[in-house]
Amino acid sequence: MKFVWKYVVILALLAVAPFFVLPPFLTHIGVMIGIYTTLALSMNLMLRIGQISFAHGAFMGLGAYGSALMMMRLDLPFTVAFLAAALGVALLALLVGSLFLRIRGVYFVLLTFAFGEIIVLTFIEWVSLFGGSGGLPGVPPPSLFGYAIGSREGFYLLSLGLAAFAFALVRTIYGTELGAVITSLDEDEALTRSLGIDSRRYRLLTFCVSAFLAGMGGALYGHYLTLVTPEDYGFWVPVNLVMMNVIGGIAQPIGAVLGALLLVPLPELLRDAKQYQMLLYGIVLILFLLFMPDGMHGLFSKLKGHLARRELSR
Amino acid sequence: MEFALQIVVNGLMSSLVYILMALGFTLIFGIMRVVNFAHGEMYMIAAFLVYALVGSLGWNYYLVVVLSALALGVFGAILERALFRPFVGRELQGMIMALAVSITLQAVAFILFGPNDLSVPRPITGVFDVGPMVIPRDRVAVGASALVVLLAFYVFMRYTKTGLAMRAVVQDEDIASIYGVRPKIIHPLAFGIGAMLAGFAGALMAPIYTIHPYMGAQPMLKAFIVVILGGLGSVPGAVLGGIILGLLESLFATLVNTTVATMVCFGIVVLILLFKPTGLLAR
Amino acid sequence: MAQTEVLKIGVVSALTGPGSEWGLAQDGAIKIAAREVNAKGGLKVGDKTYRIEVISYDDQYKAAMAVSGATRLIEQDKVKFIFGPMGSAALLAVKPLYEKNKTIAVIGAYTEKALDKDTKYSYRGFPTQTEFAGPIVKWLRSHYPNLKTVAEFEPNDETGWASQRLLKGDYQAAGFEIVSSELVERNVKDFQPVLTRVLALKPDIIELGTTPPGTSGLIVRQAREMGFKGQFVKLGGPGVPQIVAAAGKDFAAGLISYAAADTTTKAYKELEAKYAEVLKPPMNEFTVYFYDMARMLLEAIQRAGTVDDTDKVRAEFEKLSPYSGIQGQVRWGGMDHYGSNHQIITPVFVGIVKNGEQTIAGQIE
Amino acid sequence: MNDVVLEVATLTKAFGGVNAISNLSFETRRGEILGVIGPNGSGKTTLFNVITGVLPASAGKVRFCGEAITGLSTDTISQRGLIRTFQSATVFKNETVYENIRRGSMFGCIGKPSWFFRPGVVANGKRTAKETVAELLEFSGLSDLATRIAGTLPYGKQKMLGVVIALARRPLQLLMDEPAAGLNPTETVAMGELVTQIRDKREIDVVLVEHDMKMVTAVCDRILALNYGKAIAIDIPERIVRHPEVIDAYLGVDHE
Repeated sequence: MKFVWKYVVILALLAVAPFFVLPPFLTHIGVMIGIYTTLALSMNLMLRIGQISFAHGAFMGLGAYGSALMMMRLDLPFTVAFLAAALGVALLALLVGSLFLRIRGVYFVLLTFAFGEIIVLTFIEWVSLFGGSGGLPGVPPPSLFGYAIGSREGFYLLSLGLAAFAFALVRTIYGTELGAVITSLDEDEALTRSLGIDSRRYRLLTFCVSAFLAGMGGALYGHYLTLVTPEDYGFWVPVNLVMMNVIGGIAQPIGAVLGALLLVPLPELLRDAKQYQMLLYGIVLILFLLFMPDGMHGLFSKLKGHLARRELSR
Repeated sequence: MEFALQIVVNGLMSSLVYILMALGFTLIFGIMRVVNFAHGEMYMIAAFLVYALVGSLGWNYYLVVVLSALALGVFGAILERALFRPFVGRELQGMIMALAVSITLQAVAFILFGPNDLSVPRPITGVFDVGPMVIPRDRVAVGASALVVLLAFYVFMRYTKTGLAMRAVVQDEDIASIYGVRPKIIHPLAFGIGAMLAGFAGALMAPIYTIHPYMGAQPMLKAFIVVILGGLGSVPGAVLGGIILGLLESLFATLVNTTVATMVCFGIVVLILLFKPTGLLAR
Repeated sequence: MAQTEVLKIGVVSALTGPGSEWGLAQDGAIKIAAREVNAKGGLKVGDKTYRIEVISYDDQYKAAMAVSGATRLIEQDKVKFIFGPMGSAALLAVKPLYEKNKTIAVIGAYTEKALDKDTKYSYRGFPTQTEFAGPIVKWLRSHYPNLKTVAEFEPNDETGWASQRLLKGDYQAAGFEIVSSELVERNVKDFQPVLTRVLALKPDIIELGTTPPGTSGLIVRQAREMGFKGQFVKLGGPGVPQIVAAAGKDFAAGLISYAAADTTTKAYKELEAKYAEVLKPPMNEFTVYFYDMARMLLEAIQRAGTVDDTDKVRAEFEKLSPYSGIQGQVRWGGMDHYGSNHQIITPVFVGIVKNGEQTIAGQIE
Repeated sequence: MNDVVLEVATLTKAFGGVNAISNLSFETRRGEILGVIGPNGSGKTTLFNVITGVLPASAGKVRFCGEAITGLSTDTISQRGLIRTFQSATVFKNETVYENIRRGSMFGCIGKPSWFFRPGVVANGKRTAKETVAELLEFSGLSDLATRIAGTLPYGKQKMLGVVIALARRPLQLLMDEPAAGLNPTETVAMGELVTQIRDKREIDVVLVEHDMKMVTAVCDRILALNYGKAIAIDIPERIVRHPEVIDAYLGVDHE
């Protein structure tokens, strides 16, 4: 387990960063990177079973609305609301998953896209619960072990913790037999089933874990922004998450982290070139898709000499 | 329900435009297996061409409609050749590329034309009063031209050699290529024709509503619903899907509101994908 | 020349996408004021002279972008004075930042929740319907006695709801009858279905409220084509040029709208010329309000003799009322509605569209 | 009766009125290699897919080691020990040969996701996997290819690997779908020897559906001949080859 130490050291360095090194605004970006790493990792799970879900924006939204509403209306403590919201999303994934996961390929993408849009439109239409297009302002700040986390550094640590948890979770999943099963599901489902694997259950399990992470990412995002509005959870969220994985490299969970590290700050860094922001974003993605199908991680491993185990050629 | 007739008429008029968009979308998917999320941007580019050529340079509107459609046809072929060729058959990568193209085209339009809603002087104004119903003349003109384009497309697909080749590729590319159909030709052609159809829709609708860089999103969404209703890759399906969506949307938008109308349409899409993924007119 | 320092003023507002006409009005206004002051050698504050530098970030009318823009201004650029945001949702998300960091902000946004008794550092730089709707509706009642029923159209968001509630109250108070209140999604362009239902109720007036100008033009055109002969009124976010462009000159004729400025005056034309030097025309009428606010703020900073102590500046800022704006007296108010005098009260005009141009038919207050 | 392994009783499978299999009954005994032959469209593949749970049966029963498996899902049937191989070489193309075989062994132990709550399962799974892989590499002669990526192997070797993966699952009975398909003559002979060794050295019964008569007659103890979904005959190879109906239906008419 030598490499675990490598991660613990990096984590410690990152945790200390905002207090000494990072200027406040970069701490803000740090929080966003933490949240989007969690979300990118949740999409990495779906990419691994070859079923891109476009409902992940809505799952993120349900996490945000759930956690906020449970704190604001049922005044549950943050930890309870946060976890209950994420579990709620996972439960929803369980319910719809058994129906949806039978569908494969592009049809699954279109199905989850339609399902996600219905949820977002419900946020807009069901004004009494979700507050309509304006959403829910005044989302209370999280509080852990009794003291409220209001400061940006506090959020930074929370977000870093969430990202670390997500990375550890996905990493262990891929590390253990479960990883081998999930990967085989997409590589050759018929062979995997013929060896005795109940592929439906494993797909459902992956979908629920992925939805759980998306719910948590959404919940923290809502508390951080102190505002939950439907427009933040639409169709572009899963698109961005897929791009982060494509650019970072789908083969390994670290790819999702690299993708988040690169893409989250992009709009902020290009802030001054307002219109050119999206242009560069689009062109960067096109170039990556054409010339580096395995993303940056693929590039790094090529540079390190050993061929990336998996081409994106599946 | 005294305006039942008005609802039907409103619905049919929007159906024709939806069908035009859906045909392009389903052709590209049928042949290239690519869900073309950049389809809405073809519509948008054509609208901006109308704005630039008719609005600023004052060319004849009808000439510009044809010109912009052809321009989009060429642009579509070039797009396929340059960006989509490596992804033929690989649906997910193709889709992601389409998303990237969509972002880029929106950004370019934004830089060139800015964010605000622009308008184009309307070639046709006024209304037909038919009994209790009111039918805007320009919408009828758009409907008629869309019908003409649809018929031309149908004839092309049914009676020309290339049309036959395309339909063969939709069924099975490998077998088609055995019979001498060259995918290297058919793919850019399909993408081009798909983009041209969207271009037609965009140019025809440009004066009706306002023109802005993000105008492509809604029509693409509608084409997407229509194609799924009818069945991905199925041409008659796109026509049936277009009519269903147009009528349904008009009904709910009138009686309730547009949000609920869209929700109902998406609800049907979910049901169809779950229980009949190949759509109503399964191939 | 005394060694000049830099006074940074921030802008976080919708500079692209929907609602950007009003965001750019804020951005343009402070940039014009800054250019004028810098041309005269800079702002003398205490013993130093400051060159004004404007840093503007685009929030695309989205709350999340507004928060990150404001955070960057306050914490990275160390800005103490900010203009914007315009969107109600964006404002509600950002206001806690302003109050916590003691940043003086000249805000837009129609929602009544923007100002309350313990708002210290946020000031609303333009009148909202609470201020101008009532008087204009009364003006309408007296000049057009035969109009009885009203149908309301508003965008389906925070801004739209607040406006719908307020206008309903004002219209009913003035004796009008509200026959229908429609909420329309921002991206809807085809109003034929909803107009089919509304026109069947035979409204005399269609009130467009805070519907964005481009969309308002479409509603006007489609309603006229469907045989609506009645009166269009727009008591919210001005933008007559866009409405006329979308609806066409003849359909838009007669539209009565709340006008932020008399666009025929020499002062307005001069401002338009200055605007063209900082941003791409056309200039939105709101620029007038925020230009007055920008000059007022700079003067308050000068009087307070400090660029850091925002409490001192705040005190001076509130003392400057009444202040002679380029269209007449402006003063602070709003205590009875909001519990604090952070709402600017300005002269307001009633505009009528005649062959594509907006003419002023009346002035209020 | 206890040595009956696979029992098919009055099995019928109809596709819209057409009976691909009609009223078929047969059984296999322990330690036996049963061949199933028949011309195209005789119902061989349909039979294969019904037994492995890919297709639901229209009527009749399939029993494995005495328990009914009709209607069960493919993975449940596989859990019972009835493992199939595929007609085309089906391997995890992007994984090494070693990993392919390891997965065969591991997936056998974990099956359902509930293995999370039985920590021991994975531990001993890993232990047995290590031994199984080593032993199978030796048995199949693929040891020197262990680190190669499966997708890069020649077709014959990939097909061999497919069989070895199934063996890693420690099956009770192996159901082989045209093992000789796509192989050249030398590879077919090697495959035949492998099947015989599977029965002799590893006491695994085999049912193989096959076209290649040379292989079938050489390897199988008994052969079931099908035509239009019905059983024409079930007998030892020598007699089947001379059975008139089988010759008519399948081998072409050349009565001596």
